[in-house]
Amino acid sequence: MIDIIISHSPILIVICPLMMSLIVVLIPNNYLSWLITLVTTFITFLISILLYQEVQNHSLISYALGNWAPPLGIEYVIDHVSIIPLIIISGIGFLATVFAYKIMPSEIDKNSISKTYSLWLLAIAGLIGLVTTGDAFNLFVFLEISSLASVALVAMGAKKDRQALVAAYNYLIIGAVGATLYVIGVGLLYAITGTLNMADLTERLADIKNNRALTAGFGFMVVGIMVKAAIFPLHIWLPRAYAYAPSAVSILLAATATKASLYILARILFSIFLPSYDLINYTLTYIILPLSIVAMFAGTIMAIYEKDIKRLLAHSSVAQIGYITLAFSIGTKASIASGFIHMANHALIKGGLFMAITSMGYYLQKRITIHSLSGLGKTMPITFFCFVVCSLSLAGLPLTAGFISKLYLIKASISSEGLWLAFLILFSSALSLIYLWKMIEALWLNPSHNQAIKVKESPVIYTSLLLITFLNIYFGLDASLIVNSSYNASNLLLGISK
Amino acid sequence: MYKNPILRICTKILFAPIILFGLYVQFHGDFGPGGGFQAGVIVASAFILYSIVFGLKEGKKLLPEKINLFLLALGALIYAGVGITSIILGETFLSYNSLGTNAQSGQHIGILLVEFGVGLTVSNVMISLFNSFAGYELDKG
Amino acid sequence: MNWIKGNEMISSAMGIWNYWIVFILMMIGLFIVIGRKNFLKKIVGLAIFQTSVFLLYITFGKITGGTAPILTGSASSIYSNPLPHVLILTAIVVGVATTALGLALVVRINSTYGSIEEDDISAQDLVDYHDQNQIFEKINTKLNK
Amino acid sequence: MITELIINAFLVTLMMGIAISLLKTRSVIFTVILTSAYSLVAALMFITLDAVDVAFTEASVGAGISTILFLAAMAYLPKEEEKNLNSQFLPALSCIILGAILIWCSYDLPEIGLATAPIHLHIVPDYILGSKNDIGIPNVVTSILASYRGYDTFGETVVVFTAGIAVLALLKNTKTPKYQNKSKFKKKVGKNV
Repeated sequence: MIDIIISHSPILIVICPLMMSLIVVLIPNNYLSWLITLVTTFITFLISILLYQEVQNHSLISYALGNWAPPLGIEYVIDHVSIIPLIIISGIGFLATVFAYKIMPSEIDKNSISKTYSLWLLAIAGLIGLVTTGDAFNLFVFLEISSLASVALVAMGAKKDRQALVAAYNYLIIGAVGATLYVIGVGLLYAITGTLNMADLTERLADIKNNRALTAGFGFMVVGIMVKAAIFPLHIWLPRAYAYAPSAVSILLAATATKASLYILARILFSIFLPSYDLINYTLTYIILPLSIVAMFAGTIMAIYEKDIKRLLAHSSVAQIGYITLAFSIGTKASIASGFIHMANHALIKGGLFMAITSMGYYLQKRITIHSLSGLGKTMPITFFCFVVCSLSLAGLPLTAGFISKLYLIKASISSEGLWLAFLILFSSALSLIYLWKMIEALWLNPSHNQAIKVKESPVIYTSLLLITFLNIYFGLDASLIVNSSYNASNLLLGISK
Repeated sequence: MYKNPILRICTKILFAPIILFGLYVQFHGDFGPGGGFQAGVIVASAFILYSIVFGLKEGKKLLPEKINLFLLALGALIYAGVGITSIILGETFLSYNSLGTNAQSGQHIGILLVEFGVGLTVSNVMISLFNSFAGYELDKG
Repeated sequence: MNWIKGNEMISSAMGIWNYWIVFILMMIGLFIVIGRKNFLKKIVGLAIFQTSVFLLYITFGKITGGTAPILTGSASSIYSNPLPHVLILTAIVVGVATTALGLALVVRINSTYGSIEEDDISAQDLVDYHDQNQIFEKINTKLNK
Repeated sequence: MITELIINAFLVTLMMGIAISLLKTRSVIFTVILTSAYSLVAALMFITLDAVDVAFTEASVGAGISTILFLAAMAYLPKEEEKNLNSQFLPALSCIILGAILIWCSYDLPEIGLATAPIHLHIVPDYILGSKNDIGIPNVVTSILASYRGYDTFGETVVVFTAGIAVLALLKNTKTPKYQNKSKFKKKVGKNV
């Protein structure tokens, strides 16, 4: 039995949440649907750990679906690169489901909770399918599954605030245009190479030199994925979508949705189009590098002036995505590894921050803004402690996970681009201290509005919060797990050239 | 609900042939144009025509929401079930060679089952889409 | 690559004018999505944009003198490429699913905002935003007293 | 050969006409009818391009179901679209630039109908042979759809399922704060700005 699971694990990790989402819809009892979602995400997380072991032994697992050899049929490819977002998505998915037990009923009306959990599982399954697939068109199908499910989840926030509907609408239209641009890119590449399998595409692209359709196809694919990964100029949908989504949903989306698209961007830039080297070099240095520098500063400055906490964290997500794309755009082995490191750490940091804010919002039963936060630090010590640790990790202070990713990023940028880039990175993370201090000061120093609320923090909520904070600290002290797997990934990606 | 008898009688007469044509398209997918998606839409159009002419309540009586939701999930489950059985029979996901006595009959069975699952899901999704849009005004909070 | 040139120089656009028509249709669809302010019109523009992309895929698959990819038993017949047809079958239903979700959102927006024009909706959101700020100003002044 | 060219040219001009008149109209009913007409003419175009399965799907799903959904949604929406006040220059410019990039890249695309284009040489012969011997089904499109790339169709079914569940969750028993701010917001703020 076990070896069936092991040998079929690349497909089981996608099928398990997909099939359970079909079953969860039919269950009328709300508690039972949450329980099944919890068990499913836990099994998915176990399979992803199993896959991690598999990848360590033989570095590439290829699973031909339908028993047809890869160029004919669809192929699932799990290697050092795709295992990192895979573990992030299933891990954070499990933690967010544990956290969502009390939060979901307070935000979504009773009789659509089982549908919400079904959409929740579909979003996780779509993201995992996005990461594991090795076929360019199958990637579009799973991109659609995850984005339709995320749009519906964001729109469920309309019970609290009607702006969730407009945010979901913008998310849908911009996402659909991005996905269609990606399809045009795949179509152009298919027209000149004749194949859809990514590995096959790389081989056949190698012997096509300065073909205009290749450049245009590359451009369309990258822009389509940049829309989905909310990279700077195309990130307009992200702040409102994460701000007005139900709080449990914004935890899941903030920590996982953009990571899958960033992985796809790395896959396109460094594995599919690696042969056309000058095209990649040009895009990286003249398009993605400046954009990510602007993203770092624009996201942080917008966050400083923001009053609504969830939108503030969404803007800071845009800045952190800027760090990841900056790491990719430097293009050396060390920098791509630091990109993957920050991808993992940012999921932990943003997941922790959103969880802390959500638990405060749950007790206040109000929209969390700077003003409504004042004085909560004293009444909710555990949540405040976790919030402080996660914000220190965001700013990148020592002994936290954020410090590790900033350290490797600065080391990589010094070794290749020189001091000016390292200075910019340090300056922008110093800027991010401003809005973090603004929140902590409001939490701790300001007098609280109504001393009346005696808040008894229920263990169900703060267990996963403590767990994610502990992970933040643990990976700050001993980051060997993340660093090694990121270096394996960047070696695999850039193994040939640099 | 149209009182006009001509419409009501024509719908009653037309209902069965549309479903029959839908099933023809469903199982004729191997030899000519057709398959799960088109058949599901045709079958759904029969139910939608019925609930347009006889009113949403009658349409809900014809196909209650509970059963509609169940069939919705059942179609996709049939598709996933075919995949899981091919895993249990030792091949990779969604490979039909081992389903039948020999490879070719296995492919035939697999394709027929899979197309039936797609037809079931697509038809029930289209019916539930129409019912949610048409019934939105009634139960708006 | 000799296959691009075909039998006569490609500079004569004879062989690819069909692409240009499809590209123009695509850009009209995209323009409706970006240019128009009505939320329903944006969804119509998206549908046009996606249908034109499907047309592009199918023009890739066409072989002059080829028939539909249904095997007729005779070895000599040329079949058009069936793979783009499979991809487009999937993409059409994805397009309809996106349209259905977009329409559901537009209906909900209309019932809560009273209109589906981008300007009216952002104006109402702005008014919401200021109301919220006034409430907090009042709380702060009460607190500082 | 000539008749095919004439039919093709007629259908293409018809689609162009529909697309441009869609730009012009402001009445919602006319827009919906034009959209379904566009899908139907696209289905006819697919037939001339030998894509019979796709034409069937586009006619039934594209022209059929989405028109029903548009009509059902239209019942709740205002019948007239607003006059567009702000300038259309920037969207038009970006679309023209994108169109120019596409036309620029079309020079390197294989000629239309060229039998030696790469997509006809790489995996398609194996599909046609395999569909005859391994699967034994005359309709190659169905054999690829269900067996060779069966996982795509499974993802496809799940996309349809997601849309069904999402619309059910959105439109069923929905209670949202109707007019959140009781402020003196005038209905047509855009008009007298």
